[in-house]
Amino acid sequence: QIQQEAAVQNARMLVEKLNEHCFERCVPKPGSSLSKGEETCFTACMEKYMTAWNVVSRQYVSRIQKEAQSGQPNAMF
Amino acid sequence: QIQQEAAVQNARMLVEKLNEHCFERCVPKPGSSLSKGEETCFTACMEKYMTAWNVVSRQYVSRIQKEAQSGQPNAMF
Amino acid sequence: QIQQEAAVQNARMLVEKLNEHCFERCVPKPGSSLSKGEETCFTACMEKYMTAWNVVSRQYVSRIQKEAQSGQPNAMF
Amino acid sequence: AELQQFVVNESQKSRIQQSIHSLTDICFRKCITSKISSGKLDRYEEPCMQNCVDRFMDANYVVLKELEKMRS
Amino acid sequence: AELQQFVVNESQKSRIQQSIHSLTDICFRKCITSKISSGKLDRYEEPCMQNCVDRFMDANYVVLKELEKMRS
Amino acid sequence: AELQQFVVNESQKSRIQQSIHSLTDICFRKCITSKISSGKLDRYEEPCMQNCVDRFMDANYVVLKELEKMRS
Repeated sequence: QIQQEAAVQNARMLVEKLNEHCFERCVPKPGSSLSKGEETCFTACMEKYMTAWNVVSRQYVSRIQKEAQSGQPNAMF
Repeated sequence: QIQQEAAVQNARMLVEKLNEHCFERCVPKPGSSLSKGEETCFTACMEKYMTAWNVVSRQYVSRIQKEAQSGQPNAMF
Repeated sequence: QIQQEAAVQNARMLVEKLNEHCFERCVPKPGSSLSKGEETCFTACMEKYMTAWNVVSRQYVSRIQKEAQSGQPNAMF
Repeated sequence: AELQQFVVNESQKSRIQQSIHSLTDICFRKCITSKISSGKLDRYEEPCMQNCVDRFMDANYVVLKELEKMRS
Repeated sequence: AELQQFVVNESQKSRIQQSIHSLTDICFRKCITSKISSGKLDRYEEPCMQNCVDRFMDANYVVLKELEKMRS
Repeated sequence: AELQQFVVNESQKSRIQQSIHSLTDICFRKCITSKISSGKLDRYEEPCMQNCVDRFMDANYVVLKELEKMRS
């Protein structure tokens, strides 16, 4: 149950960050409704952010594995 | 007691954010004392931020109530 | 043990913030390796950030001590 | 069960408070851009803050719809 | 009672640490604006960092005074 | 001991998750700077994201080396 809790927490964090970035980028001046252009931008931005998150995950995990194998001092961050 | 704790936490968060925004805006170059103009700006900014917080609270709560009634999927954020 | 935990937490926070600021400043466009110039900038920035942290600590602690003595209302932040 | 309900309610309330702080932060940055000379929100700033909350929720809704599409 | 005092002290210390991190973040951004070429704080940067802490505390004090006025 | 191991593993995993979120945040800001017109990462953005992660880790390593030097 703790693990499920952690997965939900993780997904929530991703959506939160994604919203912040994409709202910032795609809705510079919030009007009385979301324009078609803003929505298109938002959907693209969302996909881009999730892809970016995947790229970072892969790169980061493979890097810390490589470091663990070569016995380098563990990164604090 | 938990509820009181939460209220204090909430007020502290508001003051913290307000300070960050208004210091950023009103004191671009910190000198050897707070100038009259900086203080005036800060007081106005503080009032504006608290009003903005109230507007957001009202708008946000009425929106999630509307969504709850219409049975829309719950927002994660 | 709690105190040691707190000290580690504190050091980790410092390194995290320092990394964020200095990476932001010294590596504007990440290339296929860290250039000599980027590394020099990073080392200087790191030292600067830690010195700044020390200056802030001293100034902040002496200020809250002064306020405690003069019986001013306690700062929330 | 009552205690559990209490914990659920409190953590939901705390999540709502958190969202309000975060939205105020985001929308203040977006809507209050000119020199601060009065403590009131002016006739441009107030509707901007309201629209900002609503558009943020709309955008959030777009994300949820897309996530659902992906899952199915 | 001793344990309680310990918890209070520790959480106070942790709040102070938190403030120091946050102030360093804010003031570094405000005061260290030119190209970084040395690890020392230069003759403009050091007093700027000190003033930044003090002015932030002054501003915080303004907020507390105003909040008190409102309550009464 | 098993429970302890579980807690250690979980908190390590959570720290890794945290780092991934933080790196995505930092590198998205650095690498995705032009107008967003497609959901794919373009041929400049993808290597930029990868390099950004690696350079951040390199920089982190510089910090650790320096901290060690200071201690000794």
